[in-house]
Amino acid sequence: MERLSTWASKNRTPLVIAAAVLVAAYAFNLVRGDIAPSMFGAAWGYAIPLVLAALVGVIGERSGVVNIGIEGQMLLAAFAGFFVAAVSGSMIVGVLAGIGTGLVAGGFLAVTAVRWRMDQIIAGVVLNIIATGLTSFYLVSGQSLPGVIPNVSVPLLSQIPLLGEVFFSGRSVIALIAILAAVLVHLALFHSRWGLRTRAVGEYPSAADTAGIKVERLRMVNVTLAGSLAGLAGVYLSMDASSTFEREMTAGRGFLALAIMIMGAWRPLRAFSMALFFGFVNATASQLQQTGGFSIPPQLTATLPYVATLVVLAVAAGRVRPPGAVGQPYVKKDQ
Amino acid sequence: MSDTRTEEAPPPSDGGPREPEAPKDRAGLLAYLIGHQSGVVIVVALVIALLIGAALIRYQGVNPWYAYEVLLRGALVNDGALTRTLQKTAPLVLTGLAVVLPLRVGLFNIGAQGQLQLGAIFGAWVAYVAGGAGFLGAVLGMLVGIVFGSVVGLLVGVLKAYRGVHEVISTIMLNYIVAGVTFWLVVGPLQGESSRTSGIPQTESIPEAARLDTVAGVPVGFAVAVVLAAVCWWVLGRTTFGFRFNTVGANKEAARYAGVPINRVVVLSMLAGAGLAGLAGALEALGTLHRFEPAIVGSLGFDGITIALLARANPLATIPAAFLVGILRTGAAGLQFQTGIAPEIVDLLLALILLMVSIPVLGKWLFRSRADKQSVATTSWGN
Amino acid sequence: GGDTGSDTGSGDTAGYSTDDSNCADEEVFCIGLVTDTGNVDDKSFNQSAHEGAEAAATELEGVYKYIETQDAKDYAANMAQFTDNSYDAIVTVGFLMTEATVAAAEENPETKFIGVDQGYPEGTELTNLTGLIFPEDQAGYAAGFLAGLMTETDKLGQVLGQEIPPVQKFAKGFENGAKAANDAVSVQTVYHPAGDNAFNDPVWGAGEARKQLAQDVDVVFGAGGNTGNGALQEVAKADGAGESVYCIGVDTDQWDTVPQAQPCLITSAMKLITKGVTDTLMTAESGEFEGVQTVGEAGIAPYHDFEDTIPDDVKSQVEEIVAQLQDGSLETGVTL
Amino acid sequence: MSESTSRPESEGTPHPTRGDTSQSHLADIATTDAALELPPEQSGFGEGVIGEVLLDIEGLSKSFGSVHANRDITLNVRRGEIVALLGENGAGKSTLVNQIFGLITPDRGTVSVKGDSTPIKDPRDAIRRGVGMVHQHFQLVPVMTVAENMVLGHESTRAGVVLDLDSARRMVRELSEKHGLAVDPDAEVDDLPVGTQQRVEILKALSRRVDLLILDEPTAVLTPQETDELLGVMRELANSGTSIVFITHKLREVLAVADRVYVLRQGEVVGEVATKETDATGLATMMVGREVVLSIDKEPATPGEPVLEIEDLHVRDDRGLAAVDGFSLTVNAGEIVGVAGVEGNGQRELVEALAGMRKVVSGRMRLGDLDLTTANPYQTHHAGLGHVPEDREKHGIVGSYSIADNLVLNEFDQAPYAKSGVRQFDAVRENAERLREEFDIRSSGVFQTAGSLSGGNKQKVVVAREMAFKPKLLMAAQPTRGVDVGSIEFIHRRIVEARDEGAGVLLVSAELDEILSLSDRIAVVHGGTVVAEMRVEDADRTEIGRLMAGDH
Ligand SMILES: Nc1ncnc2c1ncn2[C@@H]1O[C@H](COP(=O)(O)OP(=O)(O)OP(=O)(O)O)[C@@H](O)[C@H]1O
Ligand SMILES: Nc1ncnc2c1ncn2[C@@H]1O[C@H](COP(=O)(O)OP(=O)(O)OP(=O)(O)O)[C@@H](O)[C@H]1O
Ligand SMILES: [Mg+2]
Ligand SMILES: [Mg+2]
Repeated sequence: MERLSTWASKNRTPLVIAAAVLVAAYAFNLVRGDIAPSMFGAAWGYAIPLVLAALVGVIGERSGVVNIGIEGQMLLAAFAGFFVAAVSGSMIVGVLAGIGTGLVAGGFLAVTAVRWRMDQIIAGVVLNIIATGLTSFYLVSGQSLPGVIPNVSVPLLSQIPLLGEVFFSGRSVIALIAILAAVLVHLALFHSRWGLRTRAVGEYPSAADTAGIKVERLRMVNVTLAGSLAGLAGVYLSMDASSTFEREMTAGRGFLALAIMIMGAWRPLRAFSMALFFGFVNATASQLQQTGGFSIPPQLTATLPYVATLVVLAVAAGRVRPPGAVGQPYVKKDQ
Repeated sequence: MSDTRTEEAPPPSDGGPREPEAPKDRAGLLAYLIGHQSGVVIVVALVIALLIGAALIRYQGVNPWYAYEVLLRGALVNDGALTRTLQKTAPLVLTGLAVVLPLRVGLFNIGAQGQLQLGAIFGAWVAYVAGGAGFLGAVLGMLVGIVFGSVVGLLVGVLKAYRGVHEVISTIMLNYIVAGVTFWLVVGPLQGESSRTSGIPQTESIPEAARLDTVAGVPVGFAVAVVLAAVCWWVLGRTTFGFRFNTVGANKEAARYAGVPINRVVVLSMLAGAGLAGLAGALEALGTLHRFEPAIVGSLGFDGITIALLARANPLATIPAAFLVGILRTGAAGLQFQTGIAPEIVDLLLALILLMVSIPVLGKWLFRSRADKQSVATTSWGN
Repeated sequence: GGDTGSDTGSGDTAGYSTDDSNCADEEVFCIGLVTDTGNVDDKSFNQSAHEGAEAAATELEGVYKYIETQDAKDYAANMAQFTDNSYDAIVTVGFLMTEATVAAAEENPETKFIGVDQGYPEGTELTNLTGLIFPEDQAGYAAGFLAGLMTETDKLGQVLGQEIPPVQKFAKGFENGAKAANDAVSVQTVYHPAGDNAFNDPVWGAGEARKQLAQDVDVVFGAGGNTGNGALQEVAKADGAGESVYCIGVDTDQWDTVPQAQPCLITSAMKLITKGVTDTLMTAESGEFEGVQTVGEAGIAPYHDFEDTIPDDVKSQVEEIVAQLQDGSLETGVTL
Repeated sequence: MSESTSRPESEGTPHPTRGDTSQSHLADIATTDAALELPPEQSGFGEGVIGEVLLDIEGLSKSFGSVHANRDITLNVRRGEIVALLGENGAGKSTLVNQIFGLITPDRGTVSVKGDSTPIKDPRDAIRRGVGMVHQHFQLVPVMTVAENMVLGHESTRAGVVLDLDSARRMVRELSEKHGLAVDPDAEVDDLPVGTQQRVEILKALSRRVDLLILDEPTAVLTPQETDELLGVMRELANSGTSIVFITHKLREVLAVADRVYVLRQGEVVGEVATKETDATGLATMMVGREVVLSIDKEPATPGEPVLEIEDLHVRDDRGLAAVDGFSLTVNAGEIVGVAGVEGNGQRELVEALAGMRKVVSGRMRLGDLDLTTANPYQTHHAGLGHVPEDREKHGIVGSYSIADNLVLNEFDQAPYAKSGVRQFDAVRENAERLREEFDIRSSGVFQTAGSLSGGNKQKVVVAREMAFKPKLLMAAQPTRGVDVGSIEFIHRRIVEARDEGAGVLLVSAELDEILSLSDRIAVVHGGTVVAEMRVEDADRTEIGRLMAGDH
């Protein structure tokens, strides 16, 4: 109980904001029950891959490694997942292949950027180009998935009005994993031994090193493992949200995820909310277009999410502090 | 303790002119190679990348040497090919610079895409309106391109310097915003009369007189780009203005201490970089498409990142880097025509080259020396 | 595309050759195709045109090759690859290449040019050029008419690619057709936000379709390359697909190109690009184009498995509408 | 092996007084054969026999490129012994101890700890063998709490994964009580004054089982009181069987606490001596290889016009709290005014405000004609303010720039270093060569990067730059922190010369000796304001110490 109250007092601002958002959401639902749930649903649908991808960014940067190759990791995984599923005739094999590819792509970043100390940005850019090139070069058309990723409803939780409907009812397994992943990464980062070490390594690697932590190893492990989440995001794109693989179908989501990671101040749950915010503004933009009655051209309403993001950042907390050592390879004293 | 460190030569300068390295008195070719380590590493990196590429091509059932020959012919040898390659190189040099300038201050500009697009549409439109004035119209078009590109950069810079908005976020967001706005403009207010009936999203075509042509096979745009790259190099390396840029990039706190107005430098670097991207857009409109259409931007902005990184943030080196990308992109079409290899192969080649050139351990393997700790340019990714 | 190696590398698998060394020869009919930054396996109009050209080449026992443009600034250069090799006919796909095609045709009077989806300005007088255009609005109208009759909720949705003329014509035709069939109907329309991936964002398309379904829409028209396909596939996965919710494809008969959409795909608003391209190529080989514009056919695709689901009176009403559109007695009311 | 074997209890035993205890302790080791058995693993101290050789280094060599940082070093440390390493900046002290801690891999030679001579792979390995180290630069994660920093690398967990911070807090409290080093386990390291951070570092090292404790210049950032506190802890640890390797530039400390001293010069051990057999002058001579003048002899000041006038200044710190709180002071031309005070009493904010790097809340500051309250660093510099900043790595130099560029860091756009915006490299080089010569900056040339210089030489670069333009007011913050005696002597001499040439000097230092020996006038600060001002002739060491501690 006491813990709860200290926790609440430490997190007052986010709690107040969350409460305000919830009240607004239910109010909106009350007024426009015809479109509110579907808009929130669309917002969440839009946010799912962004949440997963932003977590990849968070884990990487919290360990001190910039990952601008998320886009490429997702694309490779989307490709592998889709085609392996199509060829093997098994969805689960496809999903695993996608996640495995994410891991391999993460491993690529780990080896180049951490082990070889290649410039982290370059490593990410290389990953993106390779992904675009490989997936277009080896694309075969005319394949289709052998099945679908099942939708599930969580008992009890799905009964909650609005929230249950949006998050826990008839959502795909991957969507649930995304929620779980955000919560777990948050808990792990701030309440586990791994998290303490990871943050130390990303903030001040030489302090971690002198405390007996193997900086390079931990970074490599983290960057590689985070790749599995990018893999899942990719799988979601080609096997769940759509059932096809197309060239560059990630459509910049990996970069948006980075923006969301920064907006979320490198914190998993905050990034989660930012992805939702972004999704919601998107859903609003297309709803405006769809309902018509507005004379604003759709090209302009389409920019709404981006304008909103900039305005929010400019007005509110623009200044967020990144992990101290992000972007810098850790070079030991005698190397 | 003392002058024992005589052999510790200054690290490779990253662009600005520095004193030459202390001569080493080892004899012969080896000494030369070691003295020009970075050059050798790049050549070896290129060769390795092309060999891996050859394996990929082979795997497609095509003779790699034939493929490379076709690529090079299509980009350099065939009639007019070189001109086309230079034409493609021009905007790439500029988008490369658009990434390099902010990089020197520690900012990562991934918004060249949007900056270019806005410069292109207004450059094209102004050149059309002022087309009657002939070459003056072209000049005006270019200036307007610079101005509109800069406007985007100004926004990014101001948000960064005075509101702390991370430039990576703002440039990504602005890429989308500019894409939306230009598309609206080009199907709305700025759509060409003739395109209006067919509904094609493009502006009016720029009159002949206000287009940028080639002089003796060299596109005017290319000449402009090369001159600007040289100017950037000179300014960054030789002037007090450039010293301020570099200092902010190297140590912000020290720059503050030294009296450098950091916020202004941050804004200026974005402004200048974005202006060059805007100019690239205007050049494309004036010299290549002779109008604006959304496809004008292609992947020029993102290629700029590749080029800046290949060039290790050195303005002069953006020229060869862009030329390399230009060759690959120009030669790609002929490659598909002649050999049936999908043009995306050039993306793979590009990635391989960038990878090989940037692997610090390559230098280590080659020279058994300490890894090249000098990183390309450190972005203040976080700050 | 990944299949280029086999397509063009070893022509003998197809019914045509890719050996263009004899194109200057009278006997050998050589066809080239250039896309506007799309790929020939896009399950949409590039692919249709590509298949049309393949069919013609096979029929004529000729030569066929293609180039997928990577950069809008390369149109001329890519066409030059073919003209330099004395190709007889060149198909350019997409209205973005309109101007470049006219210019190339002027420069190469010996070569026949076919511009798919290209409407040339008044006064273009070239005998070696024809722009193949389609009455998309008619196809959209017929599909919309069907949708208007099928809907239970009186709510239709459209998930579209970029807001450009061919798409707009489909969309407006669809809306007018739907309203003609059922004046209670409301049509919810979303275009993909501008951007170079407007036709290539199946995930976005799927998301929009899902949202429309949640807002009671029961027939979704997906028109916008892979973006639209994404919408179709999403509807196909929805509860009640093919029973209470339906989808309608675009461009080609998507029953074949997007099999995943089959559970809900009652028809497609088609423009017969493949046939149009084959036919004009045959004309090009044998004689003169009929004019600087060639109007191709448009219509709706067969109902396939939904033959029985769709009530007979609906079918007959739609049939009648299609006939009226074809003989010109019915206007779609679409102006751009 | 029993509980009854007594170890000095911290509360009961008074801190050993410096000097005599250390002597007697050494005598203990030297003469007593009777081994003192220690309880194993108790409270982090190792088992073993006082006097046995614990650390044995043989033939250790390490070079970086062509720099021989360590050459054939042989030394040993016995259990319960405090051994000091002395040497100029760059002599190779840190390199040596970093090899013991596994941070640097030796080129040749062996390091054996407790008889185990297998190479030490990494810090984890070193820690496992009972080596603890306090590093020359803080190795604390700034955004984490004291407790988190303390357990980093050996966290206790619940159910194997969940971090158990409660037990971490408990451990911090226990340790801090035991050693009399007060710290708050929940404070964020970032918010702590440097002295406290150093305490955390020490406790962190002690939180593991430590047989050999390495302290690399731990006192450089400590106040005299804090230093004494630390020396006490060291003595106590040694008495209970921990061996200590202690690096410092302050001979007073060496003589006070160490049993033996190794002196390094240019990477080699040039001497080994028992402290009782030497004195400050002897040590300094061994280090530098020549006689060093440890006391400054200067003429009495001849103060002129006021150059700096500060009236009722108020400035906030980074957290927005009042740091400088009604500060008034005048510095005249031709005199050195020393600001004495415990660190964290607004000195940093005062200096930054004067330099134009921090906003002023209220008050007046004038430098000649310039109103400093609104001036930016560019203006203050050009009005004649030379500023040797406290944190040279952060503010003073650009590590990736050459020495030459660093020497014109705030003059680069002035003639002759630039003409109409174009830099004049010849002038820059000439200037650098002149200053390198004049200030004895040890480097391979003026184009060596400044980041690769040793600490003392970096400081000389900064001092050279700030004195070269003949400032009206030279403001030096902690100008000799972490600098070896030879360089200290040099820098002090230059400061006095600047005064004699008519500059006003504002010296901010936590080093009371430095203040006392350099200043003409002393202002003691506490709580952001001047609590006493006196001429140096009237100053009394204990009195100042009392004032600094807030007792007035
Ligand atoms: N150097 C390291 N860097 C990062 N993680 C490590 C390292 N060593 C071990 N780990 C991980 O930490 C966990 C615990 O390891 P270990 O038992 O060696 O440490 P510990 O018992 O906490 O440390 P100590 O023995 O110093 O108290 C293991 O799961 C291991 O995977
Ligand atoms: N990683 C490194 N790379 C290159 N040279 C180094 C490195 N570390 C130390 N050196 C050089 O080795 C020599 C010894 O440095 P070290 O840090 O051991 O000196 P020190 O005695 O600790 O000096 P100080 O009193 O300033 O701390 C110096 O010349 C230094 O410049
Ligand atoms: Mg040291
Ligand atoms: Mg253990």
